[in-house]
Amino acid sequence: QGLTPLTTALGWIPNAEYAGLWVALERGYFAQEGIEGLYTPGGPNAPGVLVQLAAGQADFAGGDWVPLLEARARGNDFIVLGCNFPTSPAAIMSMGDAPVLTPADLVGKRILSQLPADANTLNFVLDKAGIAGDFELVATGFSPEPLLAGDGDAYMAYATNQPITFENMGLVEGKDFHVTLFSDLGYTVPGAPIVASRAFVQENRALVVGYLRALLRGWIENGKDPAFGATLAVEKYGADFGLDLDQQIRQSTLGQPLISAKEGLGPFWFDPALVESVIAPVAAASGIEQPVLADELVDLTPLQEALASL
Amino acid sequence: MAGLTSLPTRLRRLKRSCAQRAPALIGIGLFCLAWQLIGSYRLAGLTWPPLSVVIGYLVDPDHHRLLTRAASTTLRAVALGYLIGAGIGLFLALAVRLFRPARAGIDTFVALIHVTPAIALAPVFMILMHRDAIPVAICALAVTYLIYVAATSGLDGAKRHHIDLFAVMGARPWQRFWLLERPTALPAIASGLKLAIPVAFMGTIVGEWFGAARGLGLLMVSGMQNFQIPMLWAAVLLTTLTSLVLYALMGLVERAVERRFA
Amino acid sequence: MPDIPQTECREAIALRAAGKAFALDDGGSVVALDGIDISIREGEFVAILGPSGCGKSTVLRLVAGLETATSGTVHIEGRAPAELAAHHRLGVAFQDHALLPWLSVSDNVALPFRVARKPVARDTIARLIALVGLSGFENARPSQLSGGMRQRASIARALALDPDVLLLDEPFGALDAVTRRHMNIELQRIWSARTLTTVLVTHSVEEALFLADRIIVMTGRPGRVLRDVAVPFARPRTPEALRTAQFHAMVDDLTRALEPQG
Amino acid sequence: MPDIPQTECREAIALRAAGKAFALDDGGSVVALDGIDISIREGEFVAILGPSGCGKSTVLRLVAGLETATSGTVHIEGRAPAELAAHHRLGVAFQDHALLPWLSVSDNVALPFRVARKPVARDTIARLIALVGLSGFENARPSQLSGGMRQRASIARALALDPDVLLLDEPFGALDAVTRRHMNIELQRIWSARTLTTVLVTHSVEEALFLADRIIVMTGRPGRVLRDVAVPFARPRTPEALRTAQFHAMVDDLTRALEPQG
Amino acid sequence: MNRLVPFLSRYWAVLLLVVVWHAWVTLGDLNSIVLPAPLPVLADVVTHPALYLTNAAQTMATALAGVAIGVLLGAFVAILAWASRLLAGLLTPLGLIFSSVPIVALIPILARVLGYDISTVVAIVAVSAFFPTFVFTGAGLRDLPRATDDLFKVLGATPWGRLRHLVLPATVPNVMISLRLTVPEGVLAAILAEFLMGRSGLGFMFREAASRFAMERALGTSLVVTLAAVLFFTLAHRAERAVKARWS
Ligand SMILES: Nc1ncnc2c1ncn2[C@@H]1O[C@H](COP(=O)(O)OP(=O)(O)OP(=O)(O)O)[C@@H](O)[C@H]1O
Ligand SMILES: Nc1ncnc2c1ncn2[C@@H]1O[C@H](COP(=O)(O)OP(=O)(O)OP(=O)(O)O)[C@@H](O)[C@H]1O
Ligand SMILES: Cc1ncc(C[n+]2csc(CCO)c2C)c(N)n1
Ligand SMILES: [Mg+2]
Ligand SMILES: [Mg+2]
Repeated sequence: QGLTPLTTALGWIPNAEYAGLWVALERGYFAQEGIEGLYTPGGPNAPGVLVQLAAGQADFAGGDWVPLLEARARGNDFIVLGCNFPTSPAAIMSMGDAPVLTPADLVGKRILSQLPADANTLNFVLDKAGIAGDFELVATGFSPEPLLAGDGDAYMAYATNQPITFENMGLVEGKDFHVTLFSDLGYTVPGAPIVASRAFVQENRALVVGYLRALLRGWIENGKDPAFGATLAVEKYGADFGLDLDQQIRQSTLGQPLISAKEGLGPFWFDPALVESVIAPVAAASGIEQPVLADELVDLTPLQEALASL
Repeated sequence: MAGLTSLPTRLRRLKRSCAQRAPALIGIGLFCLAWQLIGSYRLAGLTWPPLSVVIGYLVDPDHHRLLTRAASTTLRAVALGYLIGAGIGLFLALAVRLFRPARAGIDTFVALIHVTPAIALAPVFMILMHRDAIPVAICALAVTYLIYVAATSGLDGAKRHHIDLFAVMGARPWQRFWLLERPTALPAIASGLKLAIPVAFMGTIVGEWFGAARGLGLLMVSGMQNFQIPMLWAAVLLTTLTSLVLYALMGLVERAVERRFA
Repeated sequence: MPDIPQTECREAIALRAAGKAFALDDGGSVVALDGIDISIREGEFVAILGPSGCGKSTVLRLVAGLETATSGTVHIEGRAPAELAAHHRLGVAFQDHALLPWLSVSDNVALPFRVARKPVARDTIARLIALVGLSGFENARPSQLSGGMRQRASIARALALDPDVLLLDEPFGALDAVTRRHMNIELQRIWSARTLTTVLVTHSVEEALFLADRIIVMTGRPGRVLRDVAVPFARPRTPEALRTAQFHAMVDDLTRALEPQG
Repeated sequence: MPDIPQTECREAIALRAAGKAFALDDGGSVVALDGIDISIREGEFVAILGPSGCGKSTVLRLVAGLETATSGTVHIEGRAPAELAAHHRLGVAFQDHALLPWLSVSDNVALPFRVARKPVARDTIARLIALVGLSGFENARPSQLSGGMRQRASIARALALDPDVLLLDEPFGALDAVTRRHMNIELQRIWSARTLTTVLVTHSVEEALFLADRIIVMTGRPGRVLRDVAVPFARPRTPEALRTAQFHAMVDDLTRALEPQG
Repeated sequence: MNRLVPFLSRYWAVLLLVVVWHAWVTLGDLNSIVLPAPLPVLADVVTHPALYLTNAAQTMATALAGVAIGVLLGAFVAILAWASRLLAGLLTPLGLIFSSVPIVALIPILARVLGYDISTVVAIVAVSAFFPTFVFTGAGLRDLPRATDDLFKVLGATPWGRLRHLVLPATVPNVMISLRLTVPEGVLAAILAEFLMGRSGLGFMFREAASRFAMERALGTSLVVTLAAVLFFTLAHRAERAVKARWS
């Protein structure tokens, strides 16, 4: 009844990675803002979320930095309103007997990766640490097994995902294996930027603020009981994905602290200066010629408004 | 007399048909055993679970709702895509047979559509249709190609002396098609329809990865990403079993057609 | 027929300096026919004799419009042979029977009706099947027939639509003498009842003399017309006519003509 | 041959009360042969005559081990016919030539060598191809041959391995009289040079009398042995032998035997 | 002019598609990260010939190797299945299972056994080509001309002799159908495998380009893939026709 439908294109399957979204939907936080909260599930082969945004099929997208810059270079005036995981879950997993804990540990390692662009990230880490050295990138799939089997020395992972697989095998983090966040290696790029088109934000500012407020409330609520969002994912929003409750609770628990940066105004907030200091060099390495400027790319004012009104 | 012989004859037929099925059953049995052993001894790694674990997942009542919802969604998409694809494939094969100048162009076109990687077309699909229709569309594309190739090859298979016969009878192209080429092609088309069963499942599953709301393909993706290996293989096994049953049914059709037309 | 002045009769089939060469795989070619001139009047019955491989079937295929002459022309009623076929006025019994394996005998015989989109004359078909001695085998499929029975079925099919031009390529080759004689007599009866231009390829000099108005003898490769002999016997011809001295003399003469020239 | 006492010769082929019924699609059956007793001595040349469809080919197929009798027994040298075939001692020329379409004439004739895993005797093959008058067509494929040429190629193939038992099913049906006579004479020559048990199905009473030691006349369906006639002419037989009064009398007698019984 | 007619007769439908594509992009004002226009895609291909060629060569070689293995294996297994009912019972479900398991699920297993390299990609292509060949060759084997079958019985052919001289040649036309069916399929499987686990080849190139919205490059690789597959298809079709002429 008079709710404005707003669609979020998810970059991944509807699991506990979006615990706060489920809580917000379930508790009616969106409805309270006059918003009908809709979402489209993603997956490894689903069309990119930014494509959906460009095609007008979504209003918000859980994007990624380099594709976002590419999309902007192609005439899409997309902006970042905040980051779902200001501390990125991107991490590197290694085994207990050959831990990768510092940039120097990367040198000479065979690194299992699912994405070709990972090379740029690793190079940035080495450059920033001033280490001259090389590593070998080994293509791999969804399974962290090759790491276990010794096909590689380290595995590019999501801290909220593959480590749980190892835990479920009875391996103990910190002993049998290690998870090192990229932010701890100096690559402090905030993860999962929330993207929308500038025109949309300008025309619907109140709604955008309402959207962010609802989402923030969902995540804050989930922080009180990470099992809640996980249960919602398993039983309702991701019911057709056969999710495992224990694993999802663990994922929700691991993800929850990542929604805020170490020092910041609150959840989703990140330091725009990172755009020029960390994102720009990686973007340049990826072949993006346009200058990457924070005040063109980032507009945190709606987020600040939402945070202030909480 | 006929009434007296029919019962023993029927029994003999039954026995024979059981005897014919036996090797297939033994085959499946051996395969299951191999699956179990490779899984138990981790001969093929962690992503190959023992069969018993997969079956355990399948029979667990906690999973029934999930599995039936997924399977019925996938099956519906497979059925729809298969019918649409077979229809279009047969129609195109017929069309180029009756209007020969179109043959080369359609050949190239069908091959082109088929081989254009679905991943590249994902945005196009997304704009053209609802996400839940994408599995049907990709399934139909794959089936169309297969049936088109099988049917055109079959239609090309008429013997020269039969073609000559139709020429001297003054047959029109469509009569030659209907009375000669169609019966000649039926065995190949039947083979194509049989082979199209697993292809239709594959197409649908891949299509589901483009963001469908539910289906066996989603369970596979989800199982992979969360390392729920038993669920992954339960979805695969369910797909395979359904496909196997339908394949066997089409095999019967194929045999009947071969007996009748070869 | 011989007492009608020739000029009154229209020319039905005309081969003028017709030649045919077949391309071979290795790029070479075989000259099958060379400068064939044959003119057949409407209603005339012409038999072609000649050594195996001399091009008799090729002549028939040219007349049926199944091959095109590499030199010279072939016309039926002044037009291209294919036109006659298009009007379903051509009956052909091929050297190899060319029955459709998936149709029963009666459906094979009924095929020309279906192609001509005429109502299937069940009684005509039954009569033709009886004529060729296949009553009782109406529902048998070609694979269930003996060689001679297949050949007979294909003769019945050639006659089905009561054609104006009948081309018979050794139709009795697989028949025993008795069946053959019976069929010869039947064919004569059909032929006397109406104007039917017929070309018969045969190996039997007796048969040619018994049936034909005119006999063309061909030479071995490349095929040329060696002799063109009018048959002087009055019609209707009875089997007794086969025992006259004139008949025997002509048999001997033609047989000698068939001997390879030194 | 007739002057050798019968008891001294070993029996080569024996059909005892052999019967054959074929099952039809509709559940009924056709009795093709009924209580056939035929005994053929080693080296004997037997011709089979009979109306079209009487079961001559079926007798040959029983002897070749291609069908099993539904009643009675069939033996060659006291053993199952298949054993002879397994030792590559059987030569068969089928009524339909059964040439492999993808092989050239010479490769088709060489096939028995390959199958028997014997070195291909190039000169034997060349000799056989010349014998059947196909020199110059060694590299032609069956589709490039005339009907009679195909039949001749299949005769050459039947002779390739110099078999002990030769089964010929109307091998000369598509041949003109001259080629046929030439082949008859050649066959007689081959046959006189060695002990070769031969069964020939033919429609020509003259041919049977010219070639055979004994002629078996069969009745129409169901096939039974009607007459078993020894041929009294001394060997070697010349074409002149065909002109004696005794020959003509026997031709007439056998021809009458073939007439349908009233 | 007389070159144009055959060209048009073969490519009219494709040209039509390109025209529709172009019209859609320009009239529908589609965003280039959704779908670029055909011309820029073509331009990217022609201005980077070396890049495309080297990757295409690799993909095509992989695809051909895989298809060759798959077709040979498929025909071989079809013959085994034809020779023995037991083997048929064993192999048919096995082949079907392999063909019904999504490639993505197979990759970790194959990679475990074969390693994360080109041999796994080849194996995946082979798996995709195997089953259609198995089915079509099997159908051809059941359809041997009766007369020739009889011939081999009276020649006393051993099973091997029958296989070698009758069965193998007789199945060639059907193997050719399988080839037409599987060769484009093989290219697809190759790029899918490269997409999922490769470090080079057109599939990898596509993924790399698509992940950074270089849509001209991504669709350029698709275009090259498509051209390669159509080329293979056309060649296979020609071969099929030539074989058919030879075989009848
Ligand atoms: N399609 C073809 N390709 C090549 N050569 C051919 C073809 N058809 C026929 N020939 C050749 O043409 C010649 C004449 O063949 P045709 O079939 O007309 O002979 P025929 O007189 O009917 O012989 P027969 O009495 O044996 O049937 C033969 O030498 C044959 O080899
Ligand atoms: N496979 C079969 N199925 C059913 N009936 C058959 C089959 N083969 C032969 N027959 C029947 O058996 C009978 C004898 O056939 P066969 O071929 O032996 O005759 P034939 O004497 O060789 O005749 P022809 O001289 O015409 O070749 C025929 O009536 C035929 O219809
Ligand atoms: C939003 C989102 N995107 C991708 C993944 C999948 N993923 C899991 S681990 C990994 C490798 C990181 O280098 C990737 C891409 C996810 N789980 N969530
Ligand atoms: Mg001929
Ligand atoms: Mg016969």
